[in-house]
Amino acid sequence: MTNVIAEIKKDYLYNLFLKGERADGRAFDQYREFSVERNLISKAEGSALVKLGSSQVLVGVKMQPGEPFPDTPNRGVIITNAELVPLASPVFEPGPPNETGIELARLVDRGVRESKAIDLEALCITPGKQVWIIFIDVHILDDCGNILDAASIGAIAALLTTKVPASKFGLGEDYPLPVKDIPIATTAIEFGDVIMFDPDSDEESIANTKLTVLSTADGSICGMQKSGTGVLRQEQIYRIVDIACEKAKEIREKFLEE
Amino acid sequence: MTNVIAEIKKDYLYNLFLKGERADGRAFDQYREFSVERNLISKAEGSALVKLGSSQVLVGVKMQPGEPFPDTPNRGVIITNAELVPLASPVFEPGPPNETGIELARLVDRGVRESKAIDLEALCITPGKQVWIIFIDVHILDDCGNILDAASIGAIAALLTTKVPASKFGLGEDYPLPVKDIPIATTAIEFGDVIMFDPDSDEESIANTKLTVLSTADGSICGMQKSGTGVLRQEQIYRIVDIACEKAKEIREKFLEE
Amino acid sequence: MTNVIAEIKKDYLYNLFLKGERADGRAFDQYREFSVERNLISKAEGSALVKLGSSQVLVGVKMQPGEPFPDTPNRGVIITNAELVPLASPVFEPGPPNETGIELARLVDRGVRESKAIDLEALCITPGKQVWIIFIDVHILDDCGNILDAASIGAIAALLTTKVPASKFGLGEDYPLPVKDIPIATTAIEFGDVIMFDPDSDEESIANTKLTVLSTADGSICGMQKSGTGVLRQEQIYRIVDIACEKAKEIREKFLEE
Amino acid sequence: MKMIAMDGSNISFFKEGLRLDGRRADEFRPLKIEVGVLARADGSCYVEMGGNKVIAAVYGPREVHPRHLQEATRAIVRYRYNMASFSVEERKRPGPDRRSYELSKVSREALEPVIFTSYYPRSVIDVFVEVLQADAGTRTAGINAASVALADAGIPMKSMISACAAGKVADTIVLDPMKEEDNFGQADMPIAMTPTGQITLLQMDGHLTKDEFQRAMELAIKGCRDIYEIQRKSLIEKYNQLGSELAVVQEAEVL
Amino acid sequence: MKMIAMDGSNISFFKEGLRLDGRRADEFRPLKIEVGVLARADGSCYVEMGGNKVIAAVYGPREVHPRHLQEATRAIVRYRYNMASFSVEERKRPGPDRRSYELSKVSREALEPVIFTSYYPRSVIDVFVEVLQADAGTRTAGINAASVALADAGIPMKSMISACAAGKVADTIVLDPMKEEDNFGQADMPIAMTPTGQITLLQMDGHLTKDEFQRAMELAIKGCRDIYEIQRKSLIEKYNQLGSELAVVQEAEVL
Amino acid sequence: MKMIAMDGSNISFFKEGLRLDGRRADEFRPLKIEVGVLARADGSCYVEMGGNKVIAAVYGPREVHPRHLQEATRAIVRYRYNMASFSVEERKRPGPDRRSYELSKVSREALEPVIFTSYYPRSVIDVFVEVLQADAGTRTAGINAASVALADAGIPMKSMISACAAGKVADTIVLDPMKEEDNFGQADMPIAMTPTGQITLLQMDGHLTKDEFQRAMELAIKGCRDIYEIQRKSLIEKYNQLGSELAVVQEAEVL
Repeated sequence: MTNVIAEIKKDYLYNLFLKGERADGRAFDQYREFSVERNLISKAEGSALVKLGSSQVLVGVKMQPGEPFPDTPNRGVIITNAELVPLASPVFEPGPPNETGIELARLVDRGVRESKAIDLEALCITPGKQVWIIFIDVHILDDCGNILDAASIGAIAALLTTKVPASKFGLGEDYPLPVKDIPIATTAIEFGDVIMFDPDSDEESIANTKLTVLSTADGSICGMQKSGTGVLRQEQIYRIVDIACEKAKEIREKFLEE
Repeated sequence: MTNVIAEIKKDYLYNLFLKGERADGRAFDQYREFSVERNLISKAEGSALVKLGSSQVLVGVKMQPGEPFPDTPNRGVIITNAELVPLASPVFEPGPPNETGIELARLVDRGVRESKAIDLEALCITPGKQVWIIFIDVHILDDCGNILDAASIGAIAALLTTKVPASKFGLGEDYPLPVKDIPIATTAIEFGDVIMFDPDSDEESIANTKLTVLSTADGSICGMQKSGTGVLRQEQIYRIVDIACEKAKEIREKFLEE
Repeated sequence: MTNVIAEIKKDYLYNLFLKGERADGRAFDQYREFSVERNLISKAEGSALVKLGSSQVLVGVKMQPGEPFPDTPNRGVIITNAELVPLASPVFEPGPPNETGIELARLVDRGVRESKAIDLEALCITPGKQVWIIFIDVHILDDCGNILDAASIGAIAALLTTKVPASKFGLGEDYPLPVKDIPIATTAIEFGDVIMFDPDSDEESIANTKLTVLSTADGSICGMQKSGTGVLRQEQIYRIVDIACEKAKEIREKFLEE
Repeated sequence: MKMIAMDGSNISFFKEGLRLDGRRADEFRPLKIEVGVLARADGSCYVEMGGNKVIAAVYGPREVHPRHLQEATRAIVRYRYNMASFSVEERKRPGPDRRSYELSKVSREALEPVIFTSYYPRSVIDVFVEVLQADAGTRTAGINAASVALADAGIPMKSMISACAAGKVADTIVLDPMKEEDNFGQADMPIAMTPTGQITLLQMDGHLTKDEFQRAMELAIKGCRDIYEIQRKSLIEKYNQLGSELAVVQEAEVL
Repeated sequence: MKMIAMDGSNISFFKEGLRLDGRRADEFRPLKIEVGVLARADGSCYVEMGGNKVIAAVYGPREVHPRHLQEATRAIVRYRYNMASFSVEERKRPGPDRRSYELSKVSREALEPVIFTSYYPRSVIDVFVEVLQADAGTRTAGINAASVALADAGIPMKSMISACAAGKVADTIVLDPMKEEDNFGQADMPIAMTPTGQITLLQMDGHLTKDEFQRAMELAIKGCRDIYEIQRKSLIEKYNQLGSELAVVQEAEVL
Repeated sequence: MKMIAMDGSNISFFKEGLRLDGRRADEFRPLKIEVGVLARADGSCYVEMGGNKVIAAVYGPREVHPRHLQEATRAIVRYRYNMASFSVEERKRPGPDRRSYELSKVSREALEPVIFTSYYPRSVIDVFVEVLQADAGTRTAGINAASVALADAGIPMKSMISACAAGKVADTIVLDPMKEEDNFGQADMPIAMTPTGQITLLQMDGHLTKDEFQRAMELAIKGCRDIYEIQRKSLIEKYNQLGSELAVVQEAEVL
């Protein structure tokens, strides 16, 4: 039964796509309604709740002093974790992150890391001994599609509000976390040569291929990831990258730059 | 088949209860035969084997110096663990403690901790650096009902025989662990408005509701826990608490005070 | 079906054995073709690839400074691990080592340890503080029978090529790991009173009983392990031990002594 | 004004008869309940109680995996209490610890008595509670949210469950202890109950004389009754807005 | 009197021809066997051997979970060797480690040869051994207890299994090494066997010449034979008391 | 000659137009492919690429365990990327970490598009890749080996998959970065594709302008094409030697 319904839904959506339409009336490159609420969690050093259509992702940032990695003795450490808790979707299961959760966490992490958004050297307390550890914890609350973009935006939004809790640890006064760039993830799916951004869960369920592009404020690319068991042609990739950087700029300007 | 037998047993026991009787002839507030053997395990700093009817629980206490918790720099640390090993019952399974084992360990721990039975400040060696760690390990050997009371009594009995092994660690002479109170757990089940203490496994299997009361030497309550998927009325709870504190006094005087 | 084939194979092999023959024409005490390639893995401090018939086992040795065990403050530490990765056999499964893998690792470890092949006291850097840790990692690549002998030979071959990486850790110049003995494992199976060395996978699958003998250069025994659900008579054990020490000598001289 | 010294710090829990946050001894913290806050779940509820922020979701009745957990004559109920890493002062490692296993167990046992599990043999009703911010009282906040989420999911229930703790600080019995009172107080006693006074959860930590215990129980019961009214209102509001499905809630009231 | 120096400490293992605890080289430690010590288990046995205290329980034949472990033509045997945290000098973390996995495997393989597993297809016979106090020789003590517990559970067996170690200390072959001899000795060789001399367990650690090996084997075999008599007596006593079920044991003897 | 300073160390990536190991920017490292190197596996392949040494095995189509993973209409594909403990400079703890879970996922997704999974409903095709020595580019080496191993196992495929990375070092786009270039370079972009240019894997880390990205893509695609020829040759050689089974490979070419 489930499969029959899935097939019908697939046909329905595909026929719409052929007419250039999506089920909720959006253009192919249009994001769903979007909001970013900051600092909801006072126990966290920074936090942001992103709503993307019905999807909801809460990101909390905690900081504490700790040991640096031996090969980067004078740089702070970023640790990113994502919890795809079973509250958020009938397909999520309790237990340690599975490969979907790990991939999501690693992509969010890569966006922050590769864009050099955080000045890690400014987070050294005593070289080789003590640096700030930044924990970015992504908590998915409601998965109605494209939680990766929501998580990535939530992460940088939370970092932008983060105060380094120096006073709590007797390390001077609190100060804002030094953030130097605003990486944004934008994700498109491909289906029958249609490219579509910000897929909802129905759209995700029929597409075999997804491409996420992480881009920086200067319009460059700082990360990419194809996922799914489909293929992409070179020109499709170029097309997605072009739109992705544009979309990222819009999102950055609208939601993340003061 | 199993269910049929279970139903027959349930009916049989229930009919007995209505007549004010239990299968083994005990009164509703009467404990099974009881014994506490101490110091059976010479490798442990303290130990006690409790037999409660056919139930057998062995508790061992080990001590070693270790780091205090950061928020209690001058207090010893208690770590309580319970192993419901598959030797003890056909329904126990190998593997890390499940929620039943965790609940049991946490209740035993709470009895010791909340009664302030152990003078934790006397267990500080070097403030902020080194304190005594007390490991209370509950090993269930034969589960014929009410292992929680047996475990709780075993824990305090073992602690009462514990010698702090200072000489082993070059920290002076051994001395008895300073114990200041004797918390006792007493557990009752409720079934058809009958309240019954020290249930055996058959009685446990038919009751939906259980209430454990931990009480101290001064007749106060230092812990309570309802378990099971049934309900209790306020006056039932009061009744259980009254009898529980009385029973605890009897047990304390008979088995644990010299 | 599988069982039928297994039964036929069993009959076939057994009938051969009665005639004093093995499927591949070997004598009962004869090893399959054998090779030991050393230092294939330049990232490891020592390594050896052992091919025993179609079986392939790769052993890598890594070394790093670390803390000694409290009860042996001036001796290096050996840690042996075996990965029976699913690449090597249809019956191996991903996940932490199961009891077969653990037994194999512990036997390899025992061979090295009990023969006192490594001069652990020469591996002390600062007594009680820092010693060399030797990691012996056994990686099974192709299990066509008797991987234990291959692993054991690979381990000592890899150790014989190991350079202590002192310079990498600022501890002076690199030097060869001090190896004082060459323990060799030789394994026989028993089947219908036939004793057969170096069993291939078919032979292993029909035998209930296996005996591994670890012997040292002076012809003594430094370890033994019976495995499988069969039995051995005293004289069978004596016979295996006699041949095992002889075979070990041959292998040692041919492959491991320069 | 009473004083208590513990761990070298002097905390005054009362000032002119009022608590640190201005409450009277028998008051609970501001309580906000929002029904139906998640799209994927079959039922959901967000609860804020003082500094606590929790969200509950219900999925089911649905198929049980793994199958050997199935019960032939009733639905099983699962309850997962989970704290977000960032919900507490010092970051918590993700995943369940011993405390959360215990709280999941007693919370499940607090709700199961009112669920008509026999309606759905071989099924599971899954209740997930996420603590997004913790400030003492997360288990009771979670049960309150879960109870409303179950109603929101249309799970047939004999009644609501309402939960609240009483505590003892500076020898005074207080309702709904907050963090400071919980950390440095003398006792904490969370309960859960039906509107008709059947207790489904009872835990206690600390030190209470029998008399104090009875006073704490009375106070906690009163708290549960008041919380019940707010739960009820939140459901009626939600379903009046929608102009439908009210039946579910009313059925729950009657039974 | 011989001397041995190891790890900077001088230990004399012998004094006037006797060992540290007064035994001769070919004596085992005091052995006490109690049958049927647990109520829940189908069979059980408590063994004390010197400072070792172990208890074994047998459950089964019973259904196998998970089902894919079932064998169509025979019962599977499972064996779990487990040490209580407090059984050793330095507290052991609860749960199995690599050593206990290996001991469980070889112990299972020591018993399985005498169990008529084909009588119970698709079933499991579970053997659980808890080490309550350890003093060298826990695996052999566990096998001795398990073998009696199997008989107590009425599991059809071809024969008993008896286990004992021989060792080498100060170049002398000794029976049943205790802790000090095991820690600082030169070899340890536990075996298990049937009354008719079929070896079902054989392990060796240390250093033995071929000649020493044969002498150790002879000694260990003798130890097993003596232990067998004590196992047998403990079962007869138990079942004479009960005045029944002796048949089970006798059947075991005959086969 | 360009210079780049990072982490206090000055590395010159180019000397007279050539890279540290003497390659031109658009060259990949020496590539060696051996087919059918394992006896137990249904198909296997060993790949050396520069300092990388990886081995791939394929088992299947075979039965799926646990059964609930079965798909009614197709085979599932599993891919396990694993690093040997001794394959890297600092010993790696055995077992999967987060990185290897991610690489396993994207590698599986790189191969699955060309496998005719619908031929084998309810089955699994298992691909295991062991990294024996790592020197940047293990995921692409693994995919190249796995693709050949699938053909060697006779798994029907629409085409081969070839994989190669492009990178950016000292502002220059280079093919197939080695360890030093990967560690201290500015970007790394591994791709995998079919001989007809369908991209099945694309990942990128670092910093690339859109123009650089397109140049990197062109270069990586060229790399894949060249690697494909070597993969093809290795299979033909193997099956010419055997004088058989060539059909399998040819089928793969045609589809």
